[in-house]
Amino acid sequence: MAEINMVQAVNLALARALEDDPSVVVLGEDVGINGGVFRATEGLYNRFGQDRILDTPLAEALIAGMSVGMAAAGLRPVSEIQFMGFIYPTIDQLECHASRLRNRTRGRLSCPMVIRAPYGGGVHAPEHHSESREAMLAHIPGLRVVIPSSPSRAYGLLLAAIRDPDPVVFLEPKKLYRANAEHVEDDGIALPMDTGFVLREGDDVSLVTWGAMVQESFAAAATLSTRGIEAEIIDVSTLNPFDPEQVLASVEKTGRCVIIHEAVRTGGFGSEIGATIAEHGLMSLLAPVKRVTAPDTVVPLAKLESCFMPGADSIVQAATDLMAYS
Amino acid sequence: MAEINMVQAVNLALARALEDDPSVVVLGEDVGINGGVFRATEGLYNRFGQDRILDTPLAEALIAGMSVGMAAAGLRPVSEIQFMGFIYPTIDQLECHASRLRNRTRGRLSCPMVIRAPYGGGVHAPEHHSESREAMLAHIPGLRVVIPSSPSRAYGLLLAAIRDPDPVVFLEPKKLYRANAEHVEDDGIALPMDTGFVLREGDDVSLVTWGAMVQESFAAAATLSTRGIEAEIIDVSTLNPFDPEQVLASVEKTGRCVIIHEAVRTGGFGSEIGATIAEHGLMSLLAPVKRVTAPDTVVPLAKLESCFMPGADSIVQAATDLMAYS
Amino acid sequence: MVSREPELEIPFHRFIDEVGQVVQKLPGFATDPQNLVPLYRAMMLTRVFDERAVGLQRTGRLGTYASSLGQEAVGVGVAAAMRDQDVLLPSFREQGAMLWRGVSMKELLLYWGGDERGSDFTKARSDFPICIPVGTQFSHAAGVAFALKQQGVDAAAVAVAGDGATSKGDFYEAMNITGAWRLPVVFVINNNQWAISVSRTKQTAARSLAQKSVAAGILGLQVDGNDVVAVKQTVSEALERARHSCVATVVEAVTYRLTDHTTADDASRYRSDEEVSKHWQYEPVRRLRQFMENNHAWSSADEEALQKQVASEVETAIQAYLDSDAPAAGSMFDYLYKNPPKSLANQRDHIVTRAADDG
Amino acid sequence: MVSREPELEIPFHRFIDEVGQVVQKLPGFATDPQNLVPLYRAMMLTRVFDERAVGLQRTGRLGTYASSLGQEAVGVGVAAAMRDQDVLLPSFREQGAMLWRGVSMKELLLYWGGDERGSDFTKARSDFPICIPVGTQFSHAAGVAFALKQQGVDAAAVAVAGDGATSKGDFYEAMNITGAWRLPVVFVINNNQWAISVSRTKQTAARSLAQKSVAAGILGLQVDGNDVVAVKQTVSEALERARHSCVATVVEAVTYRLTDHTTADDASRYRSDEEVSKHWQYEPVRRLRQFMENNHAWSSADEEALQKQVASEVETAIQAYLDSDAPAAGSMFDYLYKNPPKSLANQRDHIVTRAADDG
Ligand SMILES: Cc1ncc(C[n+]2csc(CCOP(=O)(O)OP(=O)(O)O)c2C)c(N)n1
Ligand SMILES: Cc1ncc(C[n+]2csc(CCOP(=O)(O)OP(=O)(O)O)c2C)c(N)n1
Ligand SMILES: [Mg+2]
Ligand SMILES: [Mg+2]
Repeated sequence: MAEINMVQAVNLALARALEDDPSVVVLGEDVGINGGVFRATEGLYNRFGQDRILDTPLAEALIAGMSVGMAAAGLRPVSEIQFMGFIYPTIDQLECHASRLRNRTRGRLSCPMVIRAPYGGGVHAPEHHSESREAMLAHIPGLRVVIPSSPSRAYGLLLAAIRDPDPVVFLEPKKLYRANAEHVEDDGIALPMDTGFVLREGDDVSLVTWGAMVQESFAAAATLSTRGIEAEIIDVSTLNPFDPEQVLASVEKTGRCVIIHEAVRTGGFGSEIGATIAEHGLMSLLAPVKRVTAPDTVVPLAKLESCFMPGADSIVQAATDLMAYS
Repeated sequence: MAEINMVQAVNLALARALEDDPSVVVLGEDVGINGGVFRATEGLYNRFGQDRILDTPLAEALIAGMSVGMAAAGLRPVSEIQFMGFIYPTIDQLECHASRLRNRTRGRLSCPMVIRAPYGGGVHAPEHHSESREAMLAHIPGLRVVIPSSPSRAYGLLLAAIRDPDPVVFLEPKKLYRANAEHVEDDGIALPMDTGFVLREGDDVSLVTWGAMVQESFAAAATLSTRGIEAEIIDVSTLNPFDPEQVLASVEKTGRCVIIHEAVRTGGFGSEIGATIAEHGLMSLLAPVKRVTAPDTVVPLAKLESCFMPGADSIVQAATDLMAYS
Repeated sequence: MVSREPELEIPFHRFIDEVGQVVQKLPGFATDPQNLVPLYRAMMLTRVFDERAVGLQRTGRLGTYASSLGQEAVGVGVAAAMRDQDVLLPSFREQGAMLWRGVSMKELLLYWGGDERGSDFTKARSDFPICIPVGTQFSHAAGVAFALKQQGVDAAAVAVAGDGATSKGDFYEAMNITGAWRLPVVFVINNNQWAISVSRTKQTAARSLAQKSVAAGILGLQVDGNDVVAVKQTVSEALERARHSCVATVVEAVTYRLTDHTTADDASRYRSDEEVSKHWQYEPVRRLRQFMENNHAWSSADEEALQKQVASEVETAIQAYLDSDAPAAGSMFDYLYKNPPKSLANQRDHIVTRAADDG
Repeated sequence: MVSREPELEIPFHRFIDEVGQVVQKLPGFATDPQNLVPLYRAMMLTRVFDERAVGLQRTGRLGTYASSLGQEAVGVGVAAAMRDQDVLLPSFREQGAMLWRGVSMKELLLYWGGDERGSDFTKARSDFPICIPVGTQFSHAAGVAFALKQQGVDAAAVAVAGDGATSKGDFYEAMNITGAWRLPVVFVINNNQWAISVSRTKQTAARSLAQKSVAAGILGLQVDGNDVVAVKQTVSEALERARHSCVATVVEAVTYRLTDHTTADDASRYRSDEEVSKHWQYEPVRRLRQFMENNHAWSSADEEALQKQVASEVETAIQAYLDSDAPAAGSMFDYLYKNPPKSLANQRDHIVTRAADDG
């Protein structure tokens, strides 16, 4: 089988889920005959028909609210929000209903739904098309927030998300959509949520990250390695519920931690990781924790986007700084 | 002048702002003749009239979006969202417009607006009436998030918020609404935003908190003091932009830090503070940082609310634990 | 130059007027007035339950409570029009409908008393729980309706919300998709003229709330919300249309909130006693009783017996509520996720221990 | 039993038909066809600008761009109806309106080229910048209108958005308050029949988008969006009503998107060539030219001169855009807050240094 990129892997997982489970429906703006603006739903309309691949009116709050109703009534809706910049109207439903229906009814009703959205920068898109606000959603108990960082993890995690009996927001780093094609087996095997992936082992410094910054971290690790610094890379992957143990184990080994995210610094999810280390990993630290993030401002339009986004250069710098402590 | 509670202080600041500046208007659900469900706008309708004290239709997204338009066109809207649990539909406008209008137009248009909302638990209210999701809003660059913890700070900070040329979300801890009346001078003097207040000095441990947890921290400090432990209490007050220096200075002095908030733990704003210390205050630490927060679940209905909310007991415990390190 | 709203006629349905007179040929189910006794009984139960619940709140044994005094015909009429497999999505003022659907008084009390177990209905297990954020249940109804249609179930979703809820974008977005996708939904607007202190006329310039349906290309009509026969009949017809032709309807039930918004409200701050007194003339319970009496289907003795029976039923439920054990602290974690993460177990332990320490 | 939508008549305005024939007495401003030359010129400028902008995108010198091909009469007609002190709140496809209002081509190119300075309009300084999140500008318009009314300014707010935008709750919430509060707003719906790949008929079951106004008790009407005279006249009347009687109007301009949604779209995936070809017959530029020619107000020589002039104007603007200096890295911090916190200065330094290091 040919190598596929992340959009194709998402497509493959959707097709598999639709095939396996008749209660799965896909909905969103332009997901039908157009196949989604990123083509993540390409071909599904022809294959599964208009009763399962549903073009909605232009209304994000509705997409989320309808998903709640569908899910409570026995379907497994997988909806697409066209860009994370348009996800805000869904927060009301995610916070007030999707994440609470099981708890509110003591398990009588539940909400097995997935909201997918491309997020993050790096493709020179217009305003509101490059944000990374995953931390806002990761603060909602009852909701899962999952972010893949490669085609195969997109495939396996999306299957896990769709099969999970509770709501999942699945954020796809659009910078990786067409990068790094790889072989992905359509084996229907889900990957675990609620924990991350140790993608590279190393003894000197832990790079803790997710989404498109995994790629930058690998680039940084390569550079660092030429300087004799071996980085461990952890793809956090599920932000909520966050698995502190995995990060703490790595930091215990390396004694140094750089947290990297595309989101702006203040209140980004990196802060949760930093605080976790300050609480439970302090004694392992050989150096302060560092965060490499976007600055606390609005994502600039395309001309300055690259200045705004963190990159391998900053990660290398941060890790090198930490090595100065011993 | 008699002592007043926090609701009355909010009322006093609103009246003062309306009196001083004809461009100030107050809007929201039931803010008119009813004076707001907590009576924060009591008497304003009669005093300033129906052209400035505006009962809106029941539509929170509209309240935020209209405020953006009003503010851009020269008014200073101060709106009330009845409970923070109904603030989510405003996030779209706060994120996409209020926080960006100045930046987007390079200063041509701006957005001097305030959204007030009671938040937090402790009054045995129905579902959605007790949340603390300040961290979601504090992650939006361009927005200020300000939380008072006493009648006089409510008065001074609300004046600052209304006079500020940029948008402010002003969250009022409803547990303190009718607690702790004090003398508040109606002197029209604003208090500084963008930094916090050192409310109690102490050398042994820093209690970093805001909102209703300030009260719990004082109770904890009193108990700790009887045991020979002197706590410093910092009311962070402005969550975004957050002033790291003030917290770091305190931790440098005490070497120990307990962060306390009513919000659920994961991704709460306490994580930003913990991470800041892990980055810049590590060398001052004599003990790990501790967070005392609500657990990562939905605020339970009234019967279990007190089990959910953090209190002085947990703060005392955390601080005492930290004293064991030396 | 156009200078007025387009003309448009919104039907208004009423069968029994304020003094119990029939103003239009009665629908089949009402021709034998004996058939109305269950409706009357349910309205009376709702009224007594509301009264007692307010009393419990006033004495510190219940949380904030929203009475439906004066609006009993809406909830009861709507629920009586539904079939079991239809799905109800209520607001916080639909105890009349919920009780008819099989939710128990004890469950309602548990809920308002601050215990989530109150929403784990023993009956009506597919119905939605009480919805607090105004208007957010409309889009759930569209989703439920889609699922029912997709699954080939011959049923519809019924969302009930107030006049204030019609100002929320959710209402419009949900109406719109029921039109575009032809979904079996009935939107019941329980128009009690007030959204806390904001009157119906300040809420919108639309002459009726039913006409908001025009925005979505679905049907809209008004019904006298104090005439339970009209409510039941109108909603039945709307449900038929929904089930058989997938045509959605907005049913605006015109009624009046005879008491405070909730126990936390003081309506005398914003509306006159005269206004309220006037509306007591139209209230639904006395109206139906009048009609039944006029038609020799009801006597003072019947009334007395019913009052007694209802009072004792309510009393029993209250006692069961008051006797119920407190929820366990750990329960706040047990239904958050079906598959909870490990980290939550630690937090659970902590809370449970702390609660135990507190006694 | 009601089984159909309430009857309702939505007016449709048109003065000049597809072949340039007058179908109704022309409004005052159009009786001398010479007066239409500026409108024609503006439509032509918009068309040429769009074409060149798409070309720039295709050659990597501009970001994603949304052409208004076929819709030029809407933007131009709307803006031509406005007075200076009225406030325009455009979507992302209203370059026709923005150019008329005094926004420069260079500014538009800067914006679409990824430079915020493009929204710091030299003229039209009270107008809103381009709004990307669909429909979110409707409530801004209500707020602006309230401020204008409050301040006693004799002006109105004009929000323009697409057919897709009418499905967002924001539209309804904003319409509703303009009715309830009597706010001077004109909501222009630029109905180009498509919201990316979702057709107008899949977007809503409402027979017209104008009728959505009924939900709010405001006025609604349709206009031939390819007839610039009708657009200008209809919006003028709506603006009069808004300014003088504070009555808001929804003007649905019926037109057609003759090209892709944006340069990132491929419309052939979801609509047929035949459909597009058919709509070329109705397009607004040729129609107006035909009318002016029929009335001896326009000649081939005029056309040739105009084409030349427009091409050179656009070329000059493009050159100015391409020659403009890059924005400074630090500028991303300089307009976030009027009173920035100290912590931001450190972050600014870091970014500026990093950018300088990169070259
Ligand atoms: C989204 C939202 N905003 C505000 C509130 C607070 N609130 C509770 S009930 C209510 C008024 C509701 O009026 P209406 O829809 O007419 O229903 P009624 O209470 O009259 O039955 C308000 C503002 C809420 N629950 N939800
Ligand atoms: C709230 C929101 N959702 C989704 C998008 C992505 N998007 C951009 S334009 C568009 C379609 C808009 O259709 P319409 O309102 O008819 O305007 P048109 O593009 O046809 O001018 C969509 C879905 C967006 N910009 N904003
Ligand atoms: Mg009401
Ligand atoms: Mg369109």
